Formats: sequence, C-alpha cells, structure tokens
Amino acid sequence: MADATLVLQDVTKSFGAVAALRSGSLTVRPGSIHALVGENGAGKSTLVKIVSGVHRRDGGRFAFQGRDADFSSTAESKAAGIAVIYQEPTLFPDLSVTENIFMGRQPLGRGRRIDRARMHSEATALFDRLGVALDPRRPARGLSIADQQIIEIAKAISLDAALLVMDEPTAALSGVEVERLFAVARSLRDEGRALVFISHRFDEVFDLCDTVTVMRDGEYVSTHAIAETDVESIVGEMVGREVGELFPKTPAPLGDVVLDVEGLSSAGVFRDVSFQVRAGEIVGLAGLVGAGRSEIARAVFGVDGYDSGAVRLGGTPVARSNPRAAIRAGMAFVPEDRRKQGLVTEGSVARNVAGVIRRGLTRAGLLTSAAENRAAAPWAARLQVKTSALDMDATTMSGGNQQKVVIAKWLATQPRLLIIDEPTRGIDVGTKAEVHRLLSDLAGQGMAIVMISSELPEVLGMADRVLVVCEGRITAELDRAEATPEKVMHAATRTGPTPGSTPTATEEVPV
Amino acid sequence: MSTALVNDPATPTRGARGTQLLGALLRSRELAVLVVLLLIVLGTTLKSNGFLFSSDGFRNLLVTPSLLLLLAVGQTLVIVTRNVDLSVGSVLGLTAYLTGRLFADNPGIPVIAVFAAGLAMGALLGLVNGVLVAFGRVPALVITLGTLYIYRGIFLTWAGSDRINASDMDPGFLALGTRSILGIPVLTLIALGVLAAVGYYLHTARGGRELYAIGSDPDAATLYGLRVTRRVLVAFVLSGALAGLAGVVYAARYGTVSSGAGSGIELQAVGAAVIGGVAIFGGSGTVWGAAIGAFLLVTINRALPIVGISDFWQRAVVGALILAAIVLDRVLANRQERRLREQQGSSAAEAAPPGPDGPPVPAGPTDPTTHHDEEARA
Amino acid sequence: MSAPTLSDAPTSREPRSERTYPAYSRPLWRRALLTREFAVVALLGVVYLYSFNEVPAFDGPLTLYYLFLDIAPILLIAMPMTMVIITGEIDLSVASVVGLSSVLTGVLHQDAGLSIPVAALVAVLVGGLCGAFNGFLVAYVGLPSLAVTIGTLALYRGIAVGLLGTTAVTGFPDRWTDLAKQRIVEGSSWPMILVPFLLLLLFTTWLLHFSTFGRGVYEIGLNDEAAHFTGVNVELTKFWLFVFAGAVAGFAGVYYTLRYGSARGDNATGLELQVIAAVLLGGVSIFGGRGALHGVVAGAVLIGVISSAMRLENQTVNLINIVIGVLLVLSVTSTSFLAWASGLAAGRRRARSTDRSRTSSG
Amino acid sequence: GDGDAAPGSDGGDGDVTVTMLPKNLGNPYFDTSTSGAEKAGDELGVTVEEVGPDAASPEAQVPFINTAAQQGVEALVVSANDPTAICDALDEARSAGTSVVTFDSDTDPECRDIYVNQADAGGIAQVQVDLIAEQIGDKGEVAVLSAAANATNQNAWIELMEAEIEENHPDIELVDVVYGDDDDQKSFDQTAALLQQYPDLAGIISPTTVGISAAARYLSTSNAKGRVSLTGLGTPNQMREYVEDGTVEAFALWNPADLGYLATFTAAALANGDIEGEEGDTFEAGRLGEYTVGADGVVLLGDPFVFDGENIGDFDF
Ligand SMILES: Nc1ncnc2c1ncn2[C@@H]1O[C@H](COP(=O)(O)OP(=O)(O)OP(=O)(O)O)[C@@H](O)[C@H]1O
Ligand SMILES: Nc1ncnc2c1ncn2[C@@H]1O[C@H](COP(=O)(O)OP(=O)(O)OP(=O)(O)O)[C@@H](O)[C@H]1O
Ligand SMILES: [Mg+2]
Ligand SMILES: [Mg+2]
Repeated sequence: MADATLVLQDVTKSFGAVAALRSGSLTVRPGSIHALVGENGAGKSTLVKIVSGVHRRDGGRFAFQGRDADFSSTAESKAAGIAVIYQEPTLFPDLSVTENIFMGRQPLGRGRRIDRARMHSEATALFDRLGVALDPRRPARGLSIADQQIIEIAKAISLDAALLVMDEPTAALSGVEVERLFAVARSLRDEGRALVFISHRFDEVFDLCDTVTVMRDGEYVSTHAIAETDVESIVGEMVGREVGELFPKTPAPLGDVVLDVEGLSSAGVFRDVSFQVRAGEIVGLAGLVGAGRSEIARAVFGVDGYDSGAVRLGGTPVARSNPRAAIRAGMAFVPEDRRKQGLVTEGSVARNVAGVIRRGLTRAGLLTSAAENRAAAPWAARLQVKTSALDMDATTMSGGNQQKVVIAKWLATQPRLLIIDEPTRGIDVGTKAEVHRLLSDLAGQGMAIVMISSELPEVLGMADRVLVVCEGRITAELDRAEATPEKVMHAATRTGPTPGSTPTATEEVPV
Repeated sequence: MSTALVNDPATPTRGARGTQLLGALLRSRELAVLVVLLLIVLGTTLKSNGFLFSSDGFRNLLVTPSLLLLLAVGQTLVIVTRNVDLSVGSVLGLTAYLTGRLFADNPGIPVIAVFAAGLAMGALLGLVNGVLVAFGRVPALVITLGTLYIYRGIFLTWAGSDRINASDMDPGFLALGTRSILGIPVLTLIALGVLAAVGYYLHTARGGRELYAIGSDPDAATLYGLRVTRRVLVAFVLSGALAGLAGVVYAARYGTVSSGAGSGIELQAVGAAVIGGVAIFGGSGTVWGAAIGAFLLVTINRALPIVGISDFWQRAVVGALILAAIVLDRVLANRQERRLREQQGSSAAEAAPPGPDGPPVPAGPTDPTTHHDEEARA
Repeated sequence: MSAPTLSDAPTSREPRSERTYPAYSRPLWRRALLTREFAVVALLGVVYLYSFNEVPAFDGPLTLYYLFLDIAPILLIAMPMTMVIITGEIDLSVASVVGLSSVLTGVLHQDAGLSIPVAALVAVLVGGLCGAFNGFLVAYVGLPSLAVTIGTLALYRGIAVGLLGTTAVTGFPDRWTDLAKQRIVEGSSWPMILVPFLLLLLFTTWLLHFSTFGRGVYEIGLNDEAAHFTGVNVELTKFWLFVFAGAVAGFAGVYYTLRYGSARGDNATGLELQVIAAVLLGGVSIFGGRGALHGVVAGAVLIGVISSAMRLENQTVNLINIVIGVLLVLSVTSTSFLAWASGLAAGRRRARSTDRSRTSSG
Repeated sequence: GDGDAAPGSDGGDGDVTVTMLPKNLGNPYFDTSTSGAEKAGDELGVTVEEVGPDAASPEAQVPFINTAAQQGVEALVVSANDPTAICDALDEARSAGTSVVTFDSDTDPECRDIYVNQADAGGIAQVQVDLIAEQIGDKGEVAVLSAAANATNQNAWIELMEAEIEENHPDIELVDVVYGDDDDQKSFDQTAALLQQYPDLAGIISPTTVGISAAARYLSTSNAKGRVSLTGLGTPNQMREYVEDGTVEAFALWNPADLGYLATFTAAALANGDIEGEEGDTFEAGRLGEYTVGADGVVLLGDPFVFDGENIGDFDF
C-alpha cells in the first residue's frame, strides 16, 4: 500500500473551555475515499479546519505527504496541495461565479493581466464536468444553496489537489447533483488522489467510500473498511449508546383544523397553495430542493409577504407579513438555517430560549435577566441542551445542540401549530431520533405540525400526510398509507400524472 | 449596488445575452453620474459661458477636482475591502505642512524629493491605520476616527501657529499648480495618472480582485486562504500615500498651508466614492465611478453660485446628491436582483431536465428504499 | 404562563433525569468587574482623582459645573446613539441636526416671533423629523446608515447654513439663556441641564436594559434576520431609534442655542465625532449587539474630565485631541489585545491541565 | 502635574497672569499680536499665556474663557468670534475677578472692560476704498471677499465701505460680498468663482489677511492678473511676493504686534487697578506712549498703515 497522504495522530484542540478535539486521529491513503462520521459536535469539522490551517492544533501529530505539517493559514495548506469544501459556503457574493472559483490564482496573460476569456472557458469546462449549467459570469449573490455548494465543489476540484476534503458537501444537493459529484469524486480517486468525505447520510457513505473512521466526543473511535462493516455497528460506535427507533411515529387522534391555508400566491415563488393541518397531525412537505417549500412556510408564518390568499389559524385570519401576529395566534416556526435565522448565535442560551416569550416576562414594566433565566431553564432541561450555564453563547455549541435551543425557544411559546423546516439537517443520528420522538410526542399531545424535509425517509417515516411541492405548487397530496417514494418522486418532478395533481398545473409546466 | 459584472466585462459569448444587457444597464451606474456631471457643466455654461470657455474656467473645471479625486481613489481602495479611512483629511494637512517645511528648511530641495517625501509620509500614516485595523481587529471607522484626531493634533502641534506661505516654497513647484501640458493642468494629469494606474490594478491584477473578494465577504476570504491582513494593509497604505500625494498637490495649488488644511474633506471623499457607486459595505464599485463622483461634487460647488443659488445651499445640494446616488443604487440593485432571479429560474429548468434514463430523484437518498431499510434497522 | 409544568413536558413520555443549569458561568464579581464598561469607569476614577489632586484649580467649584455644561450635548445625544450603534447602525447626522435645530430656534424666535418654548418644541419636532427621514431610508428603503447619514449630515447642515447664511441670531431672553446655565441648587456644581439628562438616562436605561424593546435592539445588532424570525419588528425598531436620535439632537440644539445665546448654522460642527468617540470609548461595539449605558456615560465624562484638566494645564486643543484619539484607539484595540493575551494564558493553563481533563472526561 | 506654579490656585503674591485668547490658533496675524503681548509681558513682568481653539467659532472659545475663570487669572485679552455669544462666559469670568480686554474684534460693550481698537472702522473703510479707487481709476465693478459673515469687525467695515462708495465714488459699483471663512482654500476658490461670475470685475477688496493672500495667490497665476486690482488688509510677509510680482499695488494694515502690545498694557493697567475703564482714564503703554480710554471704553491704536512696493521691505511680520 502507498504511503498515507494524510496522517493525524492524537490531535487536540480547545476553544476556550470547550475541548473540541481530545484525540483526533485519521489516516488517509492516496486513491481512497475516506468517510469521517460522528455525531454533531464530534469534532469532524474542527479536524478538517486543522488540516486546512484555519485552526492550529494544540497538540498531537499532523503529517501531510510524509512530512510534518503545521499550517498557520489556509493559504499554506492550499499551496501544499489540500483542497477543502467547508461546511459553510465561503463565496464572495459580489464577484462572478468564475472569479469565485479562481480567486487568487486566476490565469494570467501578458503583463500579468488576468486572462478573463480563459478563466471563463475553464469555469465552463468545470461546470460541464459537474454536469450543471451555470452562467459563469453571473454574480454569486442570489444563488440557491445548492448552486453555492456546486461552486464550492468546482472550486475544490479545480485546485488539482493531492487531498480533497469535503465537509458535508451533499447536505443541500439533490439526487442528480449528488450522483454527479460522486462520479467526479470517483474519477479523482482513480487518479490516485486522497479524499475525505464527511456526511450524516449513511447510504452515501456506503455508496461512495471505501474506508470509514468514526469519531465521538472529539476522540477517535475506530477505522473500518466499508466492506467489512455495516450501518448498525457504525451507528453504535458513533453514539456509544443504544439509539431508539429512528422514526418512532405513533398515530395520534386528529382534532379540529388548526391551520387553513387558502390560495396562497407570491409572484415568481409559489402559486395557489392550499392545505389544512389538523390538531395532532404531522403534515410533511416534500419536494426537490428549490421547489419553494421554505418560501411557503415563511409566507404562512409571516416573515415573508404574499400577494394573495389567506392564512387562518383556528378559524381566525392571521395578518400577513407579521410574524408577531402569527406568534400571537399560536404559530411557531423553526427555520431551515439555524445559524442565520433560528438563533442569535452570539446571544446566551437563556436569551435565545426566552426570546419569543419575553413579553410575558415583564413585571412592573421591567424585564430582568433573572426572569429570563427562570423561564428558560426548564425548557433547556426538557430538550437536554448541553451547556454548562444559561449565559453561555450559542456559538460554542454544535449544530444539534443549537437546533435543540431553537426548538426549546419555540416550544416555550406553547404553540398550537409548529412549522419545522429541515428539522434534522446536518444533525447526527442520535439527536435525529430524539427530534423525531419529540415531534411524535407533540403531535400526540394535540399539536399541529408542518414538517419540511428533503430527506424522503424522514417525510415518509414521520408524516401523517405528505404534500408534494413542485415549482411552487402543490402537485400531490398523499396519505401516509399511499405515500411511496415513487409517487412522491413523480409528483416532485412531474414526470407523470400523479394522484392529486391538478390538470391545469400539468399543462402549464414549461418542461 | 453595482456588481461583479461591472468589474468583469468580459467578451460576450453566446447565451449570455441577458448578462450583456444587464451589464450595459449596470455600467450605466457610472454613466448616469457622468451624464449628470455633463448636464451640470452644460447648464452652467449656458448661464455663463466663462464657466467652460474662458481659459481660466476650463482650467478650473479640470484642476479643482484633482485633489478630491486623489482622495476618492484612495478611499475607494479602502471601501472596496469593507473598510473606510476617515483620517485622509488629517493626513493631507500633515503632508501639506511637511511639503512646506521641506521647502522652507531646505531651499533648493528637488521637487521630486518632496513628492517622494509626501508619498512616504502618507504611506507611513496609512500603515499605522492599516496595522491597527488589521491586527487590532477593530473596524476601520473607529480606528480612523481616532487617527483623524491624532494626526490633526500632531499636525497642529508641529505647526504651532506657523503658516507656510507661497514665498517659502520653490517657484518651480508652485508653477506645477498652474502649469498645463496640452491644455490640461499638470495636477489634473497627476490625478488622472493615479486614477488610471489604480483602476488598471483593481481590474486586471490578482491583488486588485482580491480586494473586492475581501470586501465582499471577509470571513470567506480568510477561509479561502487569501492574505487578508496583507491586502488590507496595502489598501490602507495606498490610501494614505494618495492622501499624502494630495497633501503635496494641495501645497502646490494653494501655495499656503494653514491649520485648516484638509479638515472635513474626508467626508467629501467618502461622499464622492458613494456617489460614484462604490458600495459602502465593500465588494463592488470602481475608481472610475469614484472619480466621476469627485468631479461632480466639486463642479456642483462651483456651479451653484453661477446659476444663482447662494453658496450657503451648496452643502444641502451635496447631501441631496449623495442620497440620490445611494437610492439610485438601490433601485438598480433591485432591478438586477429581479433579472438574476428570472435568469436562475430559466437556468434551473435547463439544468435539470427529466431525462429518460436518469430521472431526478428527490433530494436526499439516492435509493430511498434501501436507505429506509437501513435506517429502520438501526 | 411561561414556565411549563412537568406534565406538558415535551419528552415526558420517557422520563429522564431533569437537568438543572446554573444561570451564570462566572461569579458575579468577574461578570461585573472584567468588562469593558468597568474598565472605563475605573479609568475615569483614576483620571478624576489624579486631576483633582494634581491639576491646579481642578478642585475649584467651577470645574464640574463647566464640565457638565460642556459635555451635556454629548451626554444627551450619546443615549440614543448608543442604541442606534447597538443595532449595528450609525447616525453621523446628529451634529447637523443640532445645527439645524439651533438655527430654527433662532429664526422662529426672532423672525416668526414665537416664544422660546414654542420655537424649541418645533425645533425638537423637526429634529425628530430629520431622524425619521434617516430612519425611513435606513429601515424601510434598506440603505446603509453610514452612507445615508453622511448624506444627511451634509443635507441638514446645508439647510441650516442656507436658512441663516453665516449670520447669527442672538439676543434671546435672559430668562431662557440663564435657565440653560442655571444650577439645580444655587451654589452647587450641578447645572440644570443634568435634570433632563438624568430623566433621559433613566428612560434609556429602562428602554435598553429592562424592556423587550431593548432585547430586540441587541438581537438586531447580533443577527437581524434571526430577530425578524422571532417576531422583532426590525424596521420599526430602527426607525424609532433614528427618530429618537433626531429628537434628542433637536433638544441638544435648543440647549446649545440657549447656552451660547447664539443660533448659528455652524453650531456643533463635528460634534458627531465626539459623541461617537464617547459611545465607543464606553465599550459599545461598532459591530452592534454589545454595550451598556453606564460605560457610555463614563466615556463621555472621561472625555470631559480630560479636556477640562488639560485646558487648566494650559494645553492646546491639539494635544487634547491627540489624547482623546489615542484613548479611543487604545480602548477599542484593547479588547482584541486582551482576548489575545487571555487566549495565550488560557492556552498555557490548558497545556498544564490536559492530562487531568482527559481522565476526568473519560 | 508640574504646573504647581500656575497662577490662581496659589493666590496673589503680586504675580499677574494675562491670558491671551485669539479667535483661533494657527493664525499668523494672532501669532504676531501674541508676540507683541509677550514683549509687553516681559517689560511689565507679567506672565502671558496664549490659549485658543483650532477653529474660529464662539462656542469653541467659551471653554477657554471658563477655564480662565476657573484659574482666576487677573486679566483676559480676547478677540471675539461673536459679539454676544461669548458674553455670558465673559460676565462669569469678570464676576470671578478677571478683567476683560477685547482686541481686534469687540463684543457688546457691556461684556468687557475695555476694547483696544486697531483703528477706527471709518479709517479702515476709508483707506481701503481710497486704495481700490486709485487702482481702478475710480470706476468699475468691485467685490468684497470677507471672512465669516458674522465677523463683527468685517461687517462694520463693509457697511462703511458701501456708504463711502455710494457717497464719494458714483462710478464704482459694489457687486457682491462673498465669504471665505478665513480659510485659505475656501477664499481661493471664492476668488475663482468671483472672477467667473463677474467677467468685468475691476477690483477686489479683501479686508482680511487670509482672504487677501489667497486672492492674490489666485490672481497671480490667472490671466486676470493686472486686469483685476486687489487690495485690503494683509500682512507684509504674506503679501511681499505679490507686491513684488505686481499682482498687488498696495494694501493696508495696522501693526498687529503693536495691537497685542497695547492690549496687554491695557489689561495690566486694569488688573493693577491703575485704571477702571472709564472714559478719560489714561495710562502709559511702554514704547507706544500714553493712551486715553475713549467713549464706550474704547482705546484706539492709531491709523492704519499703507504698505506698497516702496516700503514693504522694511517690515517683517
Ligand atoms: N470556533 C469555535 N469556538 C468555540 N467552540 C467551537 C468552535 N468551533 C467548534 N467548536 C466546538 O467544538 C466542538 C466540535 O465541533 P465541530 O464543528 O468540529 O463538530 P462536527 O463534528 O463538525 O459537528 P457537525 O456534524 O454538527 O458539523 C463542538 O462542541 C463545537 O461547539
Ligand atoms: N437567495 C435567493 N435569491 C434568489 N432566489 C432564491 C434564493 N433562494 C432561493 N431562491 C429561489 O427560490 C425558490 C425556492 O428556494 P428554496 O431553496 O428555499 O426552496 P425549498 O423548497 O425550501 O428548498 P430547500 O429548503 O430544500 O432548500 C427557488 O426557485 C430558488 O431558486
Ligand atoms: Mg461539522
Ligand atoms: Mg428550504
């Protein structure tokens, strides 16, 4: 076997009081795709950032291509031949797609001028290889998360690096795009490069990778050849405890209609959306990434406006474009991007959890921190938020923990309707099961729930009823019993007539 | 605000007609200001044709804005990186005084050496700003507000009540303030030369593009591996150096340097850049725009009394102009966003046509069935 | 209604050990003393004591009286400015509003014959209107406040100067000019202007630190999108803060006019920089989301004490400006310097305790 | 910390301190007047301290007046940026026992003890109108480039000049008064604007030292040189070059050093109780001889002096 491209041995890293890595180890060989798995906060991203020079390790061994390495900036790691796709997109919104890919190493023409024509044609070639049609001249601003991720991927493979690290590159991609990415990854592997692939989706791990390393609580647990292991044992190692059933959906008696959305339209985003949700019911919104599910949810909750239609909660109309009215009416909304929309990450746990209910905490005109702490503590406890004190900033927490804070914040309002967008995006299996159990419990207690998810098994496993959204319209409504992956897929892509789709909608599809 | 397309007007290819159109529209951001400028010149000339057609009028039209132009170009470099340099007025005062002192204390000193000294002094003061901003991790607004006080204090303490008079300075140097080559004043030529060099650098050099990247998203720039600290330092050094050059130009043009030299001009420099379409939060805008903005500001100031508006109202007009410029920017940006959304809609349709052999599947598992089974087992 | 009972606990189906959380990760004295605000207060104490003992005539009865008269406009405007900056915005136009309000007070009194209270009221209202214009452009049109208020800085000043040229309105009734300089108790060092200031301070403290509105202000500064998602009306909050800043600046303009007995278009030129210096010196983050009022008050008074002491030492304004500038730069860079130093210290401590933590965590 | 010997705090053991407060620092005119004051201080054995703001505005002067009151200095010599705005501050200083002398630019008479007038307004207006009339052949368009629009002295002179022109020079038309705010750059640009706006302009009067030198500098390089005459009030050092190159024929001024010298003697006389500031009081002012306090507490320095190519070489200030 060839010498390892990357060797990490007992690497440690702490941020203040948080020990992100206690002993991280990882050995990646050329010509191999190496999966790195672990729960949220296991330290995967931190390990990656040490390899790429974003962070410097506190201790341990780090060798790249047989030589000891200690990068103090990403520029150094890049120069050494390491390409990284970070978990969070790192684009320059004002610059063109092409410039984003080639920034800092643009092809130069005469007199060290940037050769723009060559740069654009190289970008086009890259997109061809990835099988996507993106205008290389458009600015990156306004691209969907999926397109942003594709640019990150194009950026990384254009680097021609010996080691390519991908930190959850598929979290926002659709099936086709994932397949194309995998094809590229395989061809890079066949060229003899080393790849590291981080994902919470086991099917992808088993589909693509040849080796897997498991991490838990900042420590190395094990490394296996993929062929010699299975999902169950890996999950066991990741969690270090028994995971309950992943989709513990129990049927609950349905009550009255809680949410009634009627003919909601917003120009260019969605059209004529109508549906109802009953107490005790979980309604899943399925569809391709970019179908407009989040936009519908945002309009219903009032963070965005809509052009026509009506939203009623328990029979009473809810004012449009007014989140506070929605909250007062009894709605709660867990948005898809927790760092940007769900949380004030630099705010304390207590302020975040008490963020929506603080109006009720005012006594004699005064709102005190003590009151907020008192109100927040039980909800944090209920969701088992891992934090040392209520005044810790949410920045110091892993994704799963942050999601718990967001959910705690909304449950604290004791809503009648919970809209939850991508409840488990980027969350590890252990926490995932917890969240699912929670949703099932809440429905059992009579809460109406709208769940948006891009993971089909999650929708099928949790929803009482599935609404399929395609290009801003609801193209199918399927009961739990009749919802099969095929039917949902058809409605989501409109490859054929599906039950529940309106005939006019099909005619107008510009396919 | 104006976008990458302005900065990146590459040769069109087929299929990019929408972009082309959009590009033309956006390039009009600079064009719009230019048109306003020309209208003002035209209108004022109709009122009093000496404004343009007397030799003094023509010279003043060109030479008066050159000072602000230098500052606006430097300011653009800094603003593009999502910073701002409020200390330029004080740097200008300090170097203008330095210029005078050099001539007064070293009669016969070569003019070129004085220019070099001014540039070096400005660069040094800019370096101090840059170091504090880049290493102190403090917003430039605060740092340069502090150095605005400090540099001016140093200037006034150094100068005391000492004033530099025209007679202290080299006549050859002062002649620069009035001499013309081919009908274009030398000072204007200096400013235009700087403009061309900086504009070329920002458009075609890797370093220049990196300044835009840094301003567009500083965190991403760090993650990406750009040398953010160094680039920001360079931007501040250049801004300082250009303010220093402006100080020398000030001495040449006005012939006297007193305690008020350059005070308050920093906001005009920022204003010129903003009017010219440089986004205050970095990442976009061009020095050409900033230069036109500088011309516009100065020319309006000179035109108002001629068209019969008391010069007391000048500042109000300048303020209204800045506001109009940023509102216009917003309108254009909104229009652009709409276009991009349309464009994205069409390209998405192109990108994922349901092929016969590989129908797209919903996001997530490539094979939902097996996945489901695996998860269920877990 | 807020504290849930155990029975409606979301995960009650599977009873677990309820976690309890300490409210704070650090003891009270560390939370109170290891802050930027406290550092400014301490510095103020040191500078004051030094001046009191070492600077000739600083211990005289007039010192504090003049000091507060001088910094009153800064103190007043710093209150709303603190909130504006905490939302991540900035208002550079306040000094121009002071100028405009001053001119209006003069013009309305002299030319329109209005009595001083009426003229003052109109001036304050116009100040609020100026703020509303800023607020509208920033909050509802969504323009960057730095650019907007650089524009209105020129616009409002331009209107002020345009209305009055560079002439001045003087000759206000003694009753009113004396009021601006009167002491709360005859013979004390506390000028009357402190009364409205203290009321404003009380109001602002409540608004920023003890009301839901204030929580929203901080959230907007830290993450305005998340604030919007939790029902904070981001636009309206910003709008009102700019109105607040404009109205207070308008009031400061009236005070300015009466204190100096002259209404001029160029009154208070450059005051915005002093206000912002005081606010930032007081520990408010220019990025928004952080800061507290006691630091700001200390920052403003510190600037006043330093200026007063240095003037008594017959230092030139230039030197005073240098000191204030250096202080501003030091105070803002100190944060990152301290973070860097404490990072170093923590690193060393960690290195020593790695083994211990490893065994305890296992 | 080492200012323990400063006056006021340690009482009056015969140590007299005079604080000079010009309109602003960094102004060579006041630099010269302060040097005269210091000379007087040396002769009298009193301490002269110069303080002042960096911009010429009344509200910037007030803190310095307050400081003088706090220090309890014996006398304050001030050139007012506004006739009334600084009155209250001066009153407080006077009630703290400080004698107040204004020079160069006066306040309302009731706010100070004595005003040392550089030349009476009529004389100053007269000399400037005479100079410009002579230079432009007593006919044509004339403009005034002043300092700030509410500078007391400037406005008084301009008013008198207007009256004088109307009365005795029917062919001269005063077309505009513009303000350079005693700022080089602004005055320079204002000159340019004047020439553009009035193509037939024959002469400019600038009764301020900053203005006249900025205007001269602009004229000397423009093609209006020789066509447009310039006169006003300036200092010989600033104007020497332009007199020698022919841009300016002649201009006027008093000697600011003498003004500061006289103001200091006046202040010392008041502080020592030699005079009360009443009309008719007389006192000795060193080499300048004896002066008498006139109506309204005004002491007049003398007639302005005309500088031209013949005599400018004899002066250095
Ligand atoms: N910059 C930081 N400051 C403080 N703590 C941090 C920082 N970055 C990471 N951490 C902490 O380090 C731990 C490991 O985080 P890391 O991002 O490496 O986890 P991960 O395995 O990538 O999780 P996920 O699957 O959610 O991406 C977490 O507890 C996190 O809160
Ligand atoms: N920032 C943006 N600027 C312009 N258009 C956008 C932006 N974000 C999304 N869109 C467009 O809005 C539509 C819906 O996007 P979005 O990704 O939110 O849908 P979704 O169904 O919620 O998908 P998911 O939540 O799975 O990512 C798409 O046409 C997308 O291209
Ligand atoms: Mg991660
Ligand atoms: Mg979504």
